[in-house]
Parts: sequence; C-alpha cells; structure tokens
Amino acid sequence: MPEAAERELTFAQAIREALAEEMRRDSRVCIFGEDVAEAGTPFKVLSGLVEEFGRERVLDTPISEAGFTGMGVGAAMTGLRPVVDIMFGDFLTLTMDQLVNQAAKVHYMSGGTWKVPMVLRTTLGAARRSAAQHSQSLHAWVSHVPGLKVAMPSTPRDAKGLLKTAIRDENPVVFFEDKMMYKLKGPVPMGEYTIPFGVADVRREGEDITIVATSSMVQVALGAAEMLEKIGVSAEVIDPRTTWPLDEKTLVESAKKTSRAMVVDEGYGRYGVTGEIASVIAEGAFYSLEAPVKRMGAMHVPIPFSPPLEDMTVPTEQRVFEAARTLCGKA
Amino acid sequence: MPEAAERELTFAQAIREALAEEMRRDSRVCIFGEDVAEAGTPFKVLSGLVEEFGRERVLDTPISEAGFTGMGVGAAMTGLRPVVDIMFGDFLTLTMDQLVNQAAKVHYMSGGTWKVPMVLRTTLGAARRSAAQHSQSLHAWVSHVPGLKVAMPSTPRDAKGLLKTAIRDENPVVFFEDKMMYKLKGPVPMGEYTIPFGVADVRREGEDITIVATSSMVQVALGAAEMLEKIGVSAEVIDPRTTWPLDEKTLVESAKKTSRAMVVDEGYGRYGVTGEIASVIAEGAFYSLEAPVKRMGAMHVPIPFSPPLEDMTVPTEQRVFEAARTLCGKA
Amino acid sequence: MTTATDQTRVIDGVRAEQWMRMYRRMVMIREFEEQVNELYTRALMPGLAHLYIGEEAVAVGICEALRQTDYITSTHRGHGHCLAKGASPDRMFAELLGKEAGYCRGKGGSMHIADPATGNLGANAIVGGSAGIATGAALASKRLGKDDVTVCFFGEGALGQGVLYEVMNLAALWKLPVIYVCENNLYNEYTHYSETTAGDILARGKAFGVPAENVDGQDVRAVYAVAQRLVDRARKGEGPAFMVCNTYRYTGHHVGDINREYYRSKQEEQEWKTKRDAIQNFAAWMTGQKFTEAAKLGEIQKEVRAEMKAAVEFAIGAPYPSPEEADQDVYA
Amino acid sequence: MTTATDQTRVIDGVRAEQWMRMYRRMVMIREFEEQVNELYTRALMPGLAHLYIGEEAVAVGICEALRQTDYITSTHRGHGHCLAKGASPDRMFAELLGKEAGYCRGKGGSMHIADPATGNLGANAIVGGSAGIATGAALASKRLGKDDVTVCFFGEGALGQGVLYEVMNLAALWKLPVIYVCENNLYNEYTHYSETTAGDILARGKAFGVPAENVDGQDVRAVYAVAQRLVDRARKGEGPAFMVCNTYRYTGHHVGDINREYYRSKQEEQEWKTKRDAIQNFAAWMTGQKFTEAAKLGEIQKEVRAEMKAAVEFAIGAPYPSPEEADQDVYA
Ligand SMILES: Cc1ncc(C[n+]2csc(CCOP(=O)(O)OP(=O)(O)O)c2C)c(N)n1
Ligand SMILES: Cc1ncc(C[n+]2csc(CCOP(=O)(O)OP(=O)(O)O)c2C)c(N)n1
Ligand SMILES: [Mg+2]
Ligand SMILES: [Mg+2]
Repeated sequence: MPEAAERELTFAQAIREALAEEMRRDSRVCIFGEDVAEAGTPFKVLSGLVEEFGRERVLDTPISEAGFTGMGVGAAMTGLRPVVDIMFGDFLTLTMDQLVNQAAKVHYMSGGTWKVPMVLRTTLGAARRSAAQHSQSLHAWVSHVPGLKVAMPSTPRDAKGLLKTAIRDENPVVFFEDKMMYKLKGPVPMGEYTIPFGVADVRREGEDITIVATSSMVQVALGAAEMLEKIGVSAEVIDPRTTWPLDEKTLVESAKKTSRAMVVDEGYGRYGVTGEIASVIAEGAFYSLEAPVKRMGAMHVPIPFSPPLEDMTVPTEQRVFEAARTLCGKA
Repeated sequence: MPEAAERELTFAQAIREALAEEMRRDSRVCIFGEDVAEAGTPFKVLSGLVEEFGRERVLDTPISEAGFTGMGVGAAMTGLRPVVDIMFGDFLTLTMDQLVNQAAKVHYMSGGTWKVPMVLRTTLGAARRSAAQHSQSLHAWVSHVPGLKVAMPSTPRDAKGLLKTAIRDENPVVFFEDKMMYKLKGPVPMGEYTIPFGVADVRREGEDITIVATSSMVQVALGAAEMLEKIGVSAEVIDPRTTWPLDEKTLVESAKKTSRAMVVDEGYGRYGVTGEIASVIAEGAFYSLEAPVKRMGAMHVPIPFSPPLEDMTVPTEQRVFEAARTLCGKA
Repeated sequence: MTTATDQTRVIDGVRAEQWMRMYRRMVMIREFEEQVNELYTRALMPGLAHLYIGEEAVAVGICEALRQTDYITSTHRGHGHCLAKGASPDRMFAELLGKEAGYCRGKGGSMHIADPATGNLGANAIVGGSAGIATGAALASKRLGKDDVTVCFFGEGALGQGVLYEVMNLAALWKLPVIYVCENNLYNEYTHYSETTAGDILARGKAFGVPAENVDGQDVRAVYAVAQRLVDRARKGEGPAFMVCNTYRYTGHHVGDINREYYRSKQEEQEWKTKRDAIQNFAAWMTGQKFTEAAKLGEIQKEVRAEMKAAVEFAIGAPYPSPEEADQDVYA
Repeated sequence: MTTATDQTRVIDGVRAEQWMRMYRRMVMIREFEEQVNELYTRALMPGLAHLYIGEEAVAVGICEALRQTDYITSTHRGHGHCLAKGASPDRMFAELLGKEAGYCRGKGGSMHIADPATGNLGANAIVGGSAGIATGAALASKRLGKDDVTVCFFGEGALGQGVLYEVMNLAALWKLPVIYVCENNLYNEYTHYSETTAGDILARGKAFGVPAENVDGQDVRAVYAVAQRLVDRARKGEGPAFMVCNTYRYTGHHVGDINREYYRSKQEEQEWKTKRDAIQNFAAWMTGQKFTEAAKLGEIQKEVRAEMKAAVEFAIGAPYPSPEEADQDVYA
C-alpha cells in the first residue's frame, strides 16, 4: 500500500487541522473553552478557527470548567458534538463530577438510550517551569473510569487521526495533548484519514526489550532505544495511543517476544498507568518474562518549580536508557 | 504481650468513638459536613457528637462539597484539625480540586512552611441498590496523588485506630469507610491505642497463596480463604490498611513465601489499586512467583441499580475462591 | 349551549379539559408515590426512593407549559417530574424494581429515570448535577435553530452547589432557553434551608443576569401561569429565567425517613397537609368554578389508583434483565 | 510646631508617614515588577510571571488596613499582594528564580509565594482556588477566639468559579471574618470580562448575604478607607464583605503577552496609564497636600529601585536547591 502524500506539520497544526476538517464535515461540531476564539488558546492551538467558523461554533467561556463541561454533556446528548477545551490538565479536578458522574454514566444509566458524543481536549506534561498546579498528567484518573475513552497521541499524525476518531465517536473521549509537544514536527498524510482507538503502534521494532511509552514519553523511549542500540540492546518501542480501549494483545505479544518489558508514562508512577500496563504484561507474558516489568513514571511529588528539581521528576532518555540497560543485565 | 480488655463495637461505633476521643483530647478537632449534627449523617455514624461537642465543633454545612473541603484546607493551615465529611465517595468528584490542587500541594509548594492536618472521611462500596452515582469506590484516584495519605480500614478495631492516627497526622488524609460495613461488629480494645499508617495486617496466615484485600474485600477474602481451606489450599490474607503509605515489604515477603498472589479491591480493576499492588508484588517477588498475580476489582461498568446486575459487579467469596483455586492449579 | 361541566369552557384563560388534565396528573403523581411507599414497606423495592408527595403542583404546573420536544432534567426526587413530562407509570415502576422493562432496563433505578421520547434528559442523584446538562441542552436547541425550551428542576439544596451559578451566568450571557426551577421544600435532607442558605434566593438568579420569580408551589394555577410566561419568553429567544416554587414534602427525605421530629414538627407537617394541599385546594377551586364536581374528581382518583395498581402489578411480574446485561451499554 | 512636611501630621485621618509608607509600597511593587520583566527579557527567569503593574493601589490600600497576623490569599498575579503584606523582595526574587533562598525553597515559583511570618497563606495558580482556604482561615480565627481577618484576593475571572459562591454563602451563614476582594482589571486573560460576566458584580456578593462595595482601585486612599471599614467590621465579628476594586493591568496577561491589540487597544492602555495611574495621582495628591515634595518622592523611587536591583542581584547569585530536595516536603 503506497503511503499517501505527506507533509510536515507541528503537533498543534495537526490538532487544528483535525478540528477544522471535522467542523467543515459536520456542522454539529463546536468548541467551547476559555480564550478559544480570537486568542486561539494560550498555546495558540486553535488560531484561525473562529475566523473560519465564527463565534457561534467557537465559544469563549467564562472560567467555569465544571459549568461548561456539564454543558458539553447536555449539548452532546441533544444534537451537538462539542469539543470542550480544558486549558491545563490540572483543571480536570474541576470537571470530574461532570466527566465521571455525568458524561461517563449517562449512556449506561439510561439503559443505552442517551449518548454523549463529546470530546474533552486537555493537556498534560511537566517541564515548562509552571509548578505544581500547571504540570500534572492526570490521565490515569479518567482511564480508571468505565464509560470514558482516553486518547494520548505522541505524533502529529496520530494527533490528527485520533482526534478525528474521537470527534466521530459516540462516547465521551478525553484527549490528552502534551504541552511540550505542540511544536514538535512530523509527517502528516495529505488526505483524509482516521486512526482507530485501541490499536497500539509499534514505533520501533526490537528483539531484546519492549518499552511501552505514552504521549511525549514515546519520544523519550525512542531516544533511549537509540542509546541502547549503541550498547547492543535492541529495543521495541510501542505506543498504545489509547489507554482505554487498551491494545493489550500487542503489548503482551511484544513482551513475549522480547522477554523483558518496561513502561514509561509521565503520570505519577503509583496507582496509575504504569501499574495497569505492567500488570497486563506481567500477567499476559508471565511465562516468557526473564525479569520483572520495570515501571517509570513521574516522581511521586507535586511538580516543583525550580528547574533543577523539576528536571529530576520526569523520565528522561538517560534514565530510561539506564533502567533498560539494567533490566537487560548490561549494567 | 497480653491483649488489652476488649469489647464488641460496630464499625460505625468505632468511628464515632475515635472522633469523640480525639475531640475530647484536642479542642482543635472539629467536623464539617452535610447533616453531620443532629442527623448524625444519613448513616448515623456521628450520632451523639453534636450533643457532646456542640454546634461550634460539629458544623452542618450547605451542600457545597468543594466549598467546605476548601475551608477544611484553610482551617487546617491556621490551627484547626478539621474532619471533613463527604457523605458518599462518589462526591469526591466535587472536591478533587481542593483535595488535589490545594490540600495535597500546600506543604510542598510552600517549601515545607504550611501544613494541612485535615482528614477527609468518605465512603466507598456498592451493593446497596443505590445505582451508579452512589456506589463508587474511588480510592485509586487519591492514592495516585503525592501529598495525600489514604486509609481504608476493614475492621472496627482498625477503623478506630487508623482514624485516630489520621486525625493526629500533620498531612491531609483521605479515610474510606465501606458503607456496607457500618453495622459489622468486631472486638475493639478498651484503652487508648492508635494504628500506624503503612503497616499491613496479616489477617490470616497461609502457605499456598497470598490474597491481598482492602476494606470490605478483606472479609470477602477471609470467607474465600475458609472455602479454600476445605479444598486443601492454605491462603494468607493481608490487609494493607493504607494504600499510601503502602507496606510493600509485607506484601512482597508473603508472596515470596506462598509463590502465588491475588489482589482483591472494590475499586475498578483497571488503572487502579489492583494494578499497583499486583505490580509491586510481581516486581518484588518475581523470582518466587509460580503464576501471574491475579487481580480482581469491580466490573468495569457504572454500577447498575438492578440487584441481579449489581451483584455481578463486585467480587464475592465465591468468585475470589474460584479465581484462587484456579491460580493454585486446583481447578 | 355549553353546560356547566362543558370541557371546552375556558376558565382563567385555560380550557376546562386542560385543568382536568392537570388535576389527573397531580393525582397520578400522588398515587404513584403512595404505591412506591407501599412497595418499600412490603420490601419489594430494592434501595430507597424520595417521594414527591406534596409537591405535585410544581411538576405539573411547569410541564403543562412544555411541549413534548422540550427537555427536562430532574433530581433524586424525580418521579413527579418524569410523570408530568409524560412517562408511563408501568415502565417507571419496572425501573424502580430494577426490571428490564424499565425506562433504563433496570440499570438506573429511581434516581436515574430518563426517556428521550418525552424529552427527559434524566433524573440525577448528584445534587445540582444536572444544571450543566440542562444548560447544554438549551445551547444545542438554540444552535440547531430549534425553539425547544429546557427546564432544570432542582431542590433548594442545590443552591449550595457552585456549578449552578456557573451555568446560570453562561445561560444569561448566551441568552439560552432554559428555566431553572428551584423547588424550595424547606429541607436539605434533615437540615432546614435557612441554616444552609444565606441572603435572598431570588437574588441568586438575578445576580447572574437571570430574571427571577417566586411562586406558590402549592397553587398549580399560579405555577402554570408563571411557567407559561417564562417558557414563552425563553422560546422566543429572550433568555433564561429562574423560578422559585415554595412547596413542601409531606413525607420523609426518603421512604426510610420515618422519625422526623428531630428536624421538623408534626404540627408543621400537619399544617401543610391540611391547609396547603395542592390537590385539595385545586379540587376546591375547580368545583367552585363549577366545571366539574366532587364526584367526578373522586372517580378520577379511583381510576388513577387502579391504573397505578395495574402498573405495579406489571412491574412486579416483569423479568429482571439477564446477568449478561451488566456490561452492556457502557459504550455506545 | 509642625512643619509642612512633618511626618506626624494627620491628613484625612491618617498620619503623613503612613501615606508615605503606602506610597513607598506602591513604588516598590512597580519597581519589583519592572525587574521581573527585565529578568524575563534577559531570559534569567524560568517560566512566566503575571505582573501587577497598574494595580498597586489595591494591594497596598487593603494590606494597609491589615495587621501582620491577619491572613491573605493571593493569585497567579500575586507579587503585589505578597509585597504589600510584608514579604521581602530578595526572597521573592529568589523564589521567582527557583533558588533555595526563596520563600518556598524554589519549589513554588512566581505563582505560589507563601509565608507564615506575614500571614500569607499562599498565592494560587487555580483561578478561584484560594476562596475555600481563605474562608477556612477565617473560620479558624473565629473558632480559636482570635480577631484576625482574612483577605481573599482574586481577579474578576474568578467570578466564573462556582466555589466562590459556595464559600461566600458559608461565610455569610457563619459570619466569618473574611473579605473577598475582586480585582476587576477588565480582562480574564485575553477576553473582556463583559463577555464572561452576566448581571451585576456587586449583586453576586449580596445575593449570598455578603455586603458588597465598589471602589476605584486606582485610588489608594479610597481603597484604604473602604478596606479599613470592612476589615474593622469583620474584626468586630460582624461578618464577611465583598469588595470590588476597579483597576487595570498595564502590561500583558503574563510577561510573554506582548501583542495585545487583538483583545484591547493601545489607546485604552494609554488612557489608564496616563490619566488613572494610581502612583502618579497619589503623588499629585500628596504634594498638593504639601506634606511631601516631588523631590522627596523622586528620592524614594530611586531608593526603592536600588533596593530592588540589590534584591535581584542577591537572587541571581543565590544557589539552587540541591537535587535531593526534590522529594523533600511532600509530607510534613
Ligand atoms: C453532590 C451531592 N451531595 C450530597 C448528596 C446527598 N443528598 C441527597 S438529597 C440531599 C438533599 C437535597 O436537598 P434538596 O436539594 O433541597 O432536595 P429535596 O430532597 O428537598 O427535594 C442530599 C444532601 C447528593 N446526592 N449529592
Ligand atoms: C481554574 C483555572 N482555569 C483557568 C486558568 C488559566 N488562567 C490563568 S489566569 C486566567 C485569567 C484570570 O483572570 P482574572 O481572574 O481576571 O485575573 P487577572 O489575570 O486579570 O489578574 C486564566 C483563565 C487557571 N489558572 N485556573
Ligand atoms: Mg429541599
Ligand atoms: Mg482580570
């Protein structure tokens, strides 16, 4: 199958293109959030959309995360397809009731009669010197909740394809974008495409160790894989792309093949994503594993402001490399 | 060491006694919440406290979970030791910003200068025919957050001892009580005692399999252990009592001894408590395990109202028994 | 020539048959709730339920001003709203018993009745939890060029929830067709609202740019009149409104709340039941207007009661969902 | 005999030296912020910062009415509040640069300055996030029999957050000594407040039983007068108050917000800076009252600027915390 023609876009441009295409395709798609219109969000991800679609479809809201997320639920139930913008993932705290007690449960509680085709786009990731209330990666919380789907793309191509899938999904989807990736460039196909949920992407094939990584940690894992290559360790890097649905099969098969696995995620290491994925692998590949599955998440501290401290808290290529090397007995 | 004199109390009575004793000991301890005064909460757990301590210390609030939890944070910083009552654990959704962005981070963000000695008591557990918004067990969320401690007692004795420890702790503690256990009776020492955080309780010793269980699942696990006994499987049942701090050592040592482990928790099975504990065991006891660590949590669905459906969603003695039997190769 | 009881006669701007319909609906709600209590007492109902007895005029007066395509959101005390918007008692009872024939296939229960066919976006067990949903539905109606109106019912306890103010502000800014209906029945569970509510309730709408009105919630005619005016206004694109209906629940917070004297007196209950009963007073007015007679009203009650009993029987006899249903409908 | 510039002279009920102190504080805030901008421009500061330039009269007028043991909570735009409550610039700059000598050992940064010694419960990067904390502190003061007052500073953007109304209601019910100070600088980031705020701002306090007053936030004398009255009232146990200070931020939402014309005009900025500058107008009044002279005020500015430069130098030279600090202070 020949690759469709591609060009380079930034992650932010890919997100914007997905939104613009879906808004052109379906007049029910609309955006609400703080400073989403003329300002195009503080990250400028939405620049230009209000100019094309107008203020009827790109709505600046007051600073009322709970309120407008709840409105997203109601609007989704009654015929719109809202894309709710929560500027920092840290503010999910304010939306949890609407997201978890309402959005996630409406379909089930109503015996399958009402649907909530809403997307909540938000951010994750530290390393911007923004301190503890603007640096969290809280995707584990929503991944824990039945009724929600959770996507966390790691490339411009995936960002576009997964966001289009999210908007077309009949269920509430929480979509996480790493703030540090907005300027990352990558190839994006010219034509129309979507990427299905629940299908992991093997970003790099390898024989000796499986590194499962999410969001911006995929890039970190790929960097570590290069370093590992140099010491003769061949690492397979897999991005699950959606934490729910989770492509357990691909992860397990890879670990069975390599016999060693490591999970890297920017959320806190405890009671989070690494625990789930490590458990899935440890169970599914039990009889093939030659070492315990290694987990690496954010240090279990509120993210500090001070640069030398903040830099300690997030997995880096070097730390992933070292841990993988040890796991492979090459230390 | 001789056992102190004991008597039987219900779980609810043990909680009330802990509060009464701490309120007598320390005049800074006070309670806020909905219907906590004369009504003594809908579960009647606090009955009698307002009569002894007055409305200055047992404060009925409006239905403003975010607001009064936030007030708990401020009051704790400035000299009180509030015990905030959140009637149903499902309403934690409304307090997440105050709990996670404020309570959990104040000490760290202020470089260790301010402290938040607050307890947030709430409930968990399904099986009361209360449907999806009154049946959740959301302790995984707070266990994921650095800066919080999380206790979830399984007996009246532990409830009293852990609650006293929570009230004396200088940090925010989230304290989960299973609604179905309030009437459970058990021995409680007569004298003053506390139970330290981070110390698991081996509730039953065994040789063939380790069952780690939390909150009301401990009782379920003990029941399953009796059934296992009858087919010749000796199960060790361990209650970690606090998910954070977590007594990893006791869990791992037990699994090393028995070579098989299972984790039972009433929270959702995915991205939650079972994943963390299973990972800790799978890593720590890797070279001793003869089978993958088995996880059992609530079915990944919003809790249904209909009794035959609801009963499907929560681990039972029978299901724990069956899973453990299979794990031990006795199926 | 019209006879005295001619059903097309217009009284106070409303045809007799319409007043009669409201009466029947109010009676239906009361009889429905009596049966719920009975089911509880007979231990046939799983869990608890919050009865609407005493507050019937609110739901009926307001829903009479709505069309089928208009939306409502409801609360833990939601049976009255659902029935007033047109739900059928048999499927409601089935839901309350967790049966497959219920509105939610038994998955929702008393606090989550929802029904697209009657515009019922769902009852909600989170106090204040449906304010966002209602406001969002109003946004959708407006954006899709429909002239449907959404009514958000909530108890005065929900005045404690900040999200209500967040969405009232938004509704005012965007002129959304939503009516916030505060049912002030004086109690948040077991606490008198004066202990939980500072300032003036009406001002809480106005401060966010939402016009607000008080109405006697025991007077269905007054409720209907105000509702009609505010709904019309919203339908015409003139924006949201806030309506405070002063009312009373005759029974406990839920069916199990039997001993209530520590939070309210029997005398208070007695006064509301005898002097301010919405059904009795409405009946007295109707017979006074001579377009119906006491005997006719008695007949209606009998009919309705029989209907409710049949509905209960249906529900009792209906099957539970099969266990495999448990993990269906999580995702659409 | 008192000379014209006698510092004990009383003007408008306030001693000259006190007016002078307020002036110095306002200048200090402005000079501090100029240095912050400079640090950003020179790429010496990690992250961003939200400058308080233009709003100095609010923090200074209000904190002048407070005692050291009184509490404040602050916002993302918090430097002015912290300085007005008595923080020292050197430790503040150190914090902004993430240094160990900072108020939070470098862990908090610009948006989280906190200091028990001056009653600063902490700046907060969640809009509206400190409303609960402030109200809780007021509860503690009352319960512990202290007569301290808490001031909760927030931007008008926080009017969008429901939690503010939840706690105002509680403060009114329990008569807590807390003053909610809304700094209306017209913008929520890049959106004019009229697009996000329906109704009348003052009514939003009153609706919850909290007396509310408007004040010109560019007039430190007016701010101080109202603050004093409301703080006294709260201190005497007469309950909370809501104060709306109308003001303007001269620069961007944060230091990186340079091109602002898509959301506000240069002309608007110019008008505030030239006609409504709090420092200039206050200086003019002071010299008009003849208890000080332009030259003296010029000297103060020079002194303050030198002080700020020294503080910046201190911060630049101070060491970072050692990496092992990262996991300290998570638990007390
Ligand atoms: C967010 C939330 N907090 C608390 C509760 C528990 N609760 C259920 S009903 C109720 C009182 C509601 O009072 P009101 O809103 O006046 O309604 P009423 O019961 O009087 O109809 C409370 C506190 C809840 N369901 N949701
Ligand atoms: C809960 C929350 N939502 C959004 C933001 C992002 N944000 C930071 S400042 C700001 C605008 C605040 O406006 P205002 O309260 O008027 O304060 P000002 O910046 O004008 O001083 C926003 C939306 C945030 N920090 N917290
Ligand atoms: Mg009520
Ligand atoms: Mg502002």
